Amino acid sequence: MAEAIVRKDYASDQEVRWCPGCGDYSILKAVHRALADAGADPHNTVFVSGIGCSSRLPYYVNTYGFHTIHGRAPTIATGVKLANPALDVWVITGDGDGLSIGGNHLLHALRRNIDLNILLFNNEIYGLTKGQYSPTSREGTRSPTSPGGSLDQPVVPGLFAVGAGATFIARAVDIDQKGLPGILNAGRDHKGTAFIEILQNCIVYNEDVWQSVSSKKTAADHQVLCVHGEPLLFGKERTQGLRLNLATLKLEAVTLGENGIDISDILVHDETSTTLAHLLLSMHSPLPTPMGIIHRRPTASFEQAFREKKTGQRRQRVKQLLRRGDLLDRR
Amino acid sequence: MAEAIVRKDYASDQEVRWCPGCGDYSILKAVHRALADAGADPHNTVFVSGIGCSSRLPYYVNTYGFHTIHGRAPTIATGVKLANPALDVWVITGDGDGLSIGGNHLLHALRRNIDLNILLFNNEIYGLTKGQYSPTSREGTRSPTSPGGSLDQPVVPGLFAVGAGATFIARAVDIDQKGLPGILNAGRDHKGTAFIEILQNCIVYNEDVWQSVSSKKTAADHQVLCVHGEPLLFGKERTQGLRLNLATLKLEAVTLGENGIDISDILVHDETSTTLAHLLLSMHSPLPTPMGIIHRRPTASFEQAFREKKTGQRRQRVKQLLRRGDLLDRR
Amino acid sequence: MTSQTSGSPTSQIVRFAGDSGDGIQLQGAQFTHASALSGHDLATFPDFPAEIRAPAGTRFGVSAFQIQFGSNRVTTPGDAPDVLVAFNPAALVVNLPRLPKGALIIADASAFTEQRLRRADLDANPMEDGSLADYRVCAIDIAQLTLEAVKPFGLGTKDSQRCKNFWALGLVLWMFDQPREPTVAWIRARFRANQALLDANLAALNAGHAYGETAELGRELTQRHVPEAPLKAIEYRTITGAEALALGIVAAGELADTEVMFCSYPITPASSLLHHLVGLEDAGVTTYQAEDEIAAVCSAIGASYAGKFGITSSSGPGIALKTEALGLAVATELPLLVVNSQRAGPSTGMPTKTEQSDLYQAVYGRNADSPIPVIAARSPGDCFEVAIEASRIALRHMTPVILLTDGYIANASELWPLPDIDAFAPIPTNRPGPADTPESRPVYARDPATEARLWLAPGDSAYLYRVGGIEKDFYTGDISYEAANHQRMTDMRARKLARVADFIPDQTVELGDEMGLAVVAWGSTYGAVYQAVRLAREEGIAVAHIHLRHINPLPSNLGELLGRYDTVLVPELNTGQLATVLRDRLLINCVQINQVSGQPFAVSTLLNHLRAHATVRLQEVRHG
Amino acid sequence: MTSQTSGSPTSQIVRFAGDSGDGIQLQGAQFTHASALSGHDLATFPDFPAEIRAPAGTRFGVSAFQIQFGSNRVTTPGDAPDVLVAFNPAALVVNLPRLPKGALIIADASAFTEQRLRRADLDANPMEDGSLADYRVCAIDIAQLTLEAVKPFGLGTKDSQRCKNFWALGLVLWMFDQPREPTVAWIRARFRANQALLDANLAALNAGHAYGETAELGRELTQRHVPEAPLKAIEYRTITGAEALALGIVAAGELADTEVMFCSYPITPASSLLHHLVGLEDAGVTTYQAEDEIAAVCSAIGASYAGKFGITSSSGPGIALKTEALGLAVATELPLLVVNSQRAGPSTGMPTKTEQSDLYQAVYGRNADSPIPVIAARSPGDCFEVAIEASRIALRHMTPVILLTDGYIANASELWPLPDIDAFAPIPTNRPGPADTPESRPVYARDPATEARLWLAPGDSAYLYRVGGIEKDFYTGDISYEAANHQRMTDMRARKLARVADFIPDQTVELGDEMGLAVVAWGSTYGAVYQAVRLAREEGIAVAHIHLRHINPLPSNLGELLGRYDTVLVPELNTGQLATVLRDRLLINCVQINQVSGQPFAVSTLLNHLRAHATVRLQEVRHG
Ligand SMILES: Cc1ncc(C[n+]2csc(CCOP(=O)(O)OP(=O)(O)O)c2C)c(N)n1
Ligand SMILES: Cc1ncc(C[n+]2csc(CCOP(=O)(O)OP(=O)(O)O)c2C)c(N)n1
Ligand code: SF4
Ligand code: SF4
Ligand SMILES: [Mg+2]
Ligand SMILES: [Mg+2]
Repeated sequence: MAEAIVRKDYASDQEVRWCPGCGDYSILKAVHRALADAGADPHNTVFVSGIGCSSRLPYYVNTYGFHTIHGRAPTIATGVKLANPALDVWVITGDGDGLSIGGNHLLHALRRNIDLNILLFNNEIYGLTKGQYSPTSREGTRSPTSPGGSLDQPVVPGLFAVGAGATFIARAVDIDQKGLPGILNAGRDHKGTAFIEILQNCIVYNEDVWQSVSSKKTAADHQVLCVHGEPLLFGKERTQGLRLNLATLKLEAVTLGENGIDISDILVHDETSTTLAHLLLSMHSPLPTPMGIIHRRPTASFEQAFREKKTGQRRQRVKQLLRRGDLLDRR
Repeated sequence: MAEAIVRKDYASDQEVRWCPGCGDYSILKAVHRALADAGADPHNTVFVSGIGCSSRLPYYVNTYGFHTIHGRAPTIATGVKLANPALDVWVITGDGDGLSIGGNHLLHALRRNIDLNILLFNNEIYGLTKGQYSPTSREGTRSPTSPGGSLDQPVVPGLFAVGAGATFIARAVDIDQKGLPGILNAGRDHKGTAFIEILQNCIVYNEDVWQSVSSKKTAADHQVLCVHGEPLLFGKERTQGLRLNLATLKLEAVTLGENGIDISDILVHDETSTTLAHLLLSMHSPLPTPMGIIHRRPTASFEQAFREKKTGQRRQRVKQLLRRGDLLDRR
Repeated sequence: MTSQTSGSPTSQIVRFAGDSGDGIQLQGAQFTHASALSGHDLATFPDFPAEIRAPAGTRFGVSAFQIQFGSNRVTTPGDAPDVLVAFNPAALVVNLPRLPKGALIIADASAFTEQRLRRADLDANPMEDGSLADYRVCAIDIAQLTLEAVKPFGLGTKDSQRCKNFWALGLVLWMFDQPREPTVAWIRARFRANQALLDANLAALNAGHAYGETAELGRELTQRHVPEAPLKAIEYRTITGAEALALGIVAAGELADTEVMFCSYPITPASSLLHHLVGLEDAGVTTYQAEDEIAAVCSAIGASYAGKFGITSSSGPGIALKTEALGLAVATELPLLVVNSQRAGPSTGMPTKTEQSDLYQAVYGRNADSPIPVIAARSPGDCFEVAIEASRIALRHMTPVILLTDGYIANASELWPLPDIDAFAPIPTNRPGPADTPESRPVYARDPATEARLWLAPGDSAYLYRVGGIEKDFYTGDISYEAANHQRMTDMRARKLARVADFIPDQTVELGDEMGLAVVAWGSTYGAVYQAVRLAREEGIAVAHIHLRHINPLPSNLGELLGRYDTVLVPELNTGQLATVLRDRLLINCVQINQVSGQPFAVSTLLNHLRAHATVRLQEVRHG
Repeated sequence: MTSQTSGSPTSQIVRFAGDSGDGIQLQGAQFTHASALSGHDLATFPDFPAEIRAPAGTRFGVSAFQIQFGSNRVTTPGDAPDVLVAFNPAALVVNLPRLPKGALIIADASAFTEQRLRRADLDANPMEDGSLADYRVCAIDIAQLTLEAVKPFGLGTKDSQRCKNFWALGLVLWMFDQPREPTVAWIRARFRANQALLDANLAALNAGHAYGETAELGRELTQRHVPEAPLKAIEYRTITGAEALALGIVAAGELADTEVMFCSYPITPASSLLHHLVGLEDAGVTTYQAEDEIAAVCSAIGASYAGKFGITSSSGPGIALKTEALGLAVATELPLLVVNSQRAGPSTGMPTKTEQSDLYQAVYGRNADSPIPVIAARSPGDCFEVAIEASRIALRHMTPVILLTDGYIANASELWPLPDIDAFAPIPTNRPGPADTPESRPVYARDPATEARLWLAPGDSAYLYRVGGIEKDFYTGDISYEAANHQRMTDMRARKLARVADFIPDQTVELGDEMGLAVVAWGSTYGAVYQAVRLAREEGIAVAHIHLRHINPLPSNLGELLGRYDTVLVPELNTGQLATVLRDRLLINCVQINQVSGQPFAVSTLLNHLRAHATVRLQEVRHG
């Protein structure tokens, strides 16, 4: 592509069909932006998705795209990537698609560490099937299948990824047009499977479940942005920070200036530490929600080892194989 | 059962059909022993398994048993338990059954925390299908499907369980007739899903992969037994211990008496801490393999909330339901 | 069908259409209700878009609801609406092709702005460009009139606008002389917490009604009273297929004196069944939302192993995932009900559209010789009885059973005579009696009439047994790889299916005599086939309607019955799947009538086929 | 079949039986090899237990290997062994029922100890209690003689004992006058690293051979030379079905000039195909072991989307799991080969036993109208051509294809004339040419002959397209919920399957003329049916053997061809699945012959059926 490509060049000609106000629109915009920022070649880019509102995204991106079946996107993407490692392969999934029916494939993709960029849109609900609770729904979520409140302990996507051995774990908010494209491209640049959880608002069935984390007013107090090498500070004035409590082996929030706490007491984010990832992702309210690149460690991705040994003389080789073993020669 | 029952009462009349020397024999014995120790009522006990050599176990236990299909044992056991919460339900699975095809069901069972006692026989190989590498096989494992050595980064069952939110995680060796029955019964007693990984020797396809951890000679140096409230010591003379390195956020091995290390420097096992579980299960050789009850935290199990609201007047209720809504009365 | 356009027609077809946000489905449901309370027979068809909430005003975002009501027996929502209520240009233009000449169009004139015409991809305004010349058009400024009617209650514009469905409903209720009371009661209950909304919606309803009474609408809008239907039962309600199926499951559990465990994973159009069953623990049903379809069927199998009646439900793609587990249920001989709410495929296909294309899957779609009984529901109300019948087979014969319904039946509604549960025979189960022991009645003793094995469950202190998917010894149930035993077990499984036929009623003829054409159909085509056959018979064509409930096994007399006709026509919403079964089982040559468009058959389509294949004429025109 | 017991028989059937640990399969394979190099036609059947290594000496732990070799055309491993080599009491007693009177039993006398009789659940010693009176018994102290032969090499008892399979092999090779050289070479290669083992095994082999030459065995053990077969091709090798299938896949990739990606998950008896394909990257095949069958088929679909030829393989239960994804492959029209190595079911069933019971699943077993071509292999060697043919259909028609083979074919071996890959026509693919653009050749332009769409892959810089499982617009490929479009697409999919029939050869008759009985079979029954028909024709029965490779669609001429016979017999190792397809597609009445015991048909069983149904007699006895 000779000329500079801009965001809207990555929009396909298909009419976008989400509910008005759905967080998916913002994510789509951020995806277009990220592709433009990266100058991605549409012809070498593939979006693979499962089924769900979120999984409609590939239709709206002007690259190659494959809208597959429920929960299986990581497996199809694996096939695509192994067949042609030169491709830039993105996976789009939802909390139902990726963690309910598709949890096993996500586990194995993460463990194998194939170079995929996996975006999980977490709206804590099954949007497309009209609002049933999902594996990420908080306990007590009322829905058509849990009118009295759901009983299941939810899965925390990031913690699950840690358990699966993921080499890149990030989290972002749908409407964060500033931060999201950068995180998407960090995932794209990561060699190995990148797992990016995007907190997404389903305006119809689970409105504002991310309100406190995503709204401008409250975000500063409710999220902590993880930046490698920087102290884990949060709050409007960045006066609060995280510290490891050695007695409980948990993170706790402390306030700079109070009880003699100063910046040296605050944990510095080390994105290469799985323990820190575990600690951060294990935090519960009232502790802040960790955002940004929570974990990243360099590794060789699977398909780098999964190599074809090409030969110029394939037919010769086939003939050899046919003749393998002892032959009965009747001449 | 009026009279005292002994171990062999729990053996069924079926001929055991594992390869001579297989670790499954020891596990079976420990299961019989555990049941006898617990005085379990065979009529209220159910063993549910998937498919694999390991999954043959239910045939050999004189209780109710269900040998199901590959990877699905946790789901069938869930049905059994929810249908009759009074039953003592055990799940028998293998590293292939439970973590390859069945990984998603294991995830969801652990997250829901239904009161099941899950025993995963980890021989790091697919035994029944003749020795292909499994998701727990170490990188580089040679097998019929990986003659050049496997490429996949293996999943660590315990770490996976931590990521899934498991409330009970334990690990034991097949031949440990002293320790194993007690751990099995600890899992049985746990209210919620107990996950017990048993390191099992497949003498035919993966012989001695656990050699260093299980053999009498080397065990003391290669495993650390986790006991709640006690320091994490290991080694023949118990002169080595584990300490948290605050710089790396990893565990490290130290020797008592060296460099001023004394017992107070050694981490005390806290089975309620998921962070400690994460740390322990993240250890790699040459650090020791953690054994015993690595994690246990009290919770309410799912089916305690999943209650039937029985009514004495079911037919009345059905009639009411039929008449729900406005009726057209033609009298 | 043969509705007149004024005076006292025997039936009328009304279609409401607008954006999802316009409350079309609610309007339809309320009108259905009023119609039922007026004593009409009726059938409805909600026709919503694939999107949850498609952008307003687009063609693909149009949501519609069609009802036919009348004094004759009504079995379909009708081919061609007599009245279309269109809330915007997209709703009008998308539905125009369905309208017969002379149909009445009630359109919200205020919605035909340039911007909204563009949203609907229209270059010109159909209200003005003469394209509606063949219809009677009644353009009313509904949005505007609604705003005026609700002004006193101080709502914002958005909330005020939302009342327009009730305004239009009021008008249509007036038109057909139907009562407002049920809607008034519904509005009172729904908006209990918000007096302003309550008052406004009531005011809109009344204003629409008053508009009809007072406005000088002339020829276009006249009141037409549809007479009552001569109903036979005493009490009726309207019911959708999903509701009736849920009630049938509840009733089956009670009739079998067995707790039911319903395990499912959401999928369109099957989810509504789960929604209806949630919260009925006091009626003996617990529900469990599993992580996927495999987990759902397996937990149901686990429940059945543990002595509850396990039921699972899905749609085609989800049923496909359950296939392996169904083999386990066959091998272990556990009762299990599998409900398939079919939708258009292959693959994701058109999830909100209907089709009958999962019959192959149900009858033949498993590895190995794994026979499973298959039974199909024909209409919303029929789901109740079919659920009971399917449960009866599963529990009596210790077998999985597949129940086929579809998206059309699940969502459509009809007038349903309240069943008397006391009149249903109890459902026998094969549990051991209190005196039974493994000696007196061995674990694998079989009921000679059904070949069913004992239904033993953990917790039973007389027995202990283990079972699995490996082939079992016929006598002991132990693992067996013996050749002769596998043959014996295979034969037993085949016999077990065949035995079901001993317990099902002979096939009857729905309509018509035993001569000329036989139309053999199954499932949701019932209503359309019935009407088409009735009309054909009125035209003097000798044709009978035979509708199958039992597809595997077929009723024992079916072959002989079909042998009496010249020609067997098999209309299906697939490429000919029942036809395959009939050729396979009965070796009969049948004429296929297939439509695979995601839409139900139009009566007229079928009627044309009947005309084309007519062989014998009836002696005299009768009224079937 | 009609083997004589001494002199120069035209064919012989030998069965080796013992514990898994006795090296029976190895012994069989070596004997097969020697037989092939002697110029015999042959067929083998390994018959191993379900257990990996069952406890020694038990009946269920018996492993066996049967071979028929001869100078006639040999198509089955034979019904009844002329010679049984039994290494222990269990091996003897389990195999006795197969032996015809007068058969020769070579038994290891040292194994008939009281303890080992007990392991085999025997109260008395069959060598002594007269139960072998009808046979010719040759009891040799094989274990003891082996120990003596290998004593010089200083092995432990266990290792020494392990040499006894070579001792026995030496004896049997002597008996049939077959060369030791290939076995000697094999031993040298295998034990290269361990001179003692190498020497010992060689010594055992030679000792057994010498024993035959020198011992005074009298009537029981005479040498019998089976003459060479009049083979036609120039070069031969022995090959199992799994190997031939693997080679066929390798060849297909090369013929299509397309890289192959083989994605699978282990399952008996399909795993061996994966094992054979591993490590052939330099022949254009990469393999991927997925986490389950769903992941396997989906990654293959992903590979096909990305421009490689995706192949997946499993057995019945695993294929069941792939069903939903196959719908996706149908909807997205991607080439995909699905290999099913069938095994006995339902459910886990008897994984190591063979059956043909997944035909329903292949032809009908999906939700919605999802036609998929189905093709079946008849014998080990045939797998090669069938794999190429199936790939050709998948790639030319842009469709998933199901290839049926079974556990019997996978493991059995036969003499195979080396194919000349240069003689195969290249496989055309539907990739765009370098000059094609979306304007000159739109994404959904279809080949008029096949209805195949373009095979576009990411990385292609001329095109860009998106696809998915939702119904696509016929022209643009965009999502479409239009009724008429869905009908058009459904019709196209049906036509696409039908078009395949234009490219496959007319059905031919394997053996026999066009009169009397037709035996229509498919898959691995080939050999038995062929023999039975040949023998029946020798008896004067007018009967023809028609063997189907293409099952969906059927060859265009099949209906007409079958119409020429009085009776159509359909023998199958299932309850009648091809019979269903024939009734469905051709409406022909056929006589079913079904066996579902996990065992291949015996020729004698089939022959009896042919006799029972014979209609016309041949004018004169011919030799088919
Ligand atoms: C095999 C199968 N099972 C079930 C469904 C129905 N289904 C479609 S999307 C969905 C859940 C989607 O949830 P999520 O991934 O969170 O996506 P969202 O709509 O919330 O973006 C389900 C259950 C399906 N399409 N296929
Ligand atoms: C659906 C399905 N896929 C594959 C198989 C084949 N299979 C049986 S057991 C097994 C793996 C067993 O491994 P594991 O669980 O580790 O058990 P082990 O034999 O090692 O104890 C496989 C792949 C099957 N039976 N069913
Ligand atoms: S249902 Fe929710 S997630 Fe789906 S499009 Fe609408 S707002 Fe978005
Ligand atoms: S194959 Fe391995 S795991 Fe299976 S029975 Fe034999 S030794 Fe045990
Ligand atoms: Mg969601
Ligand atoms: Mg294993």
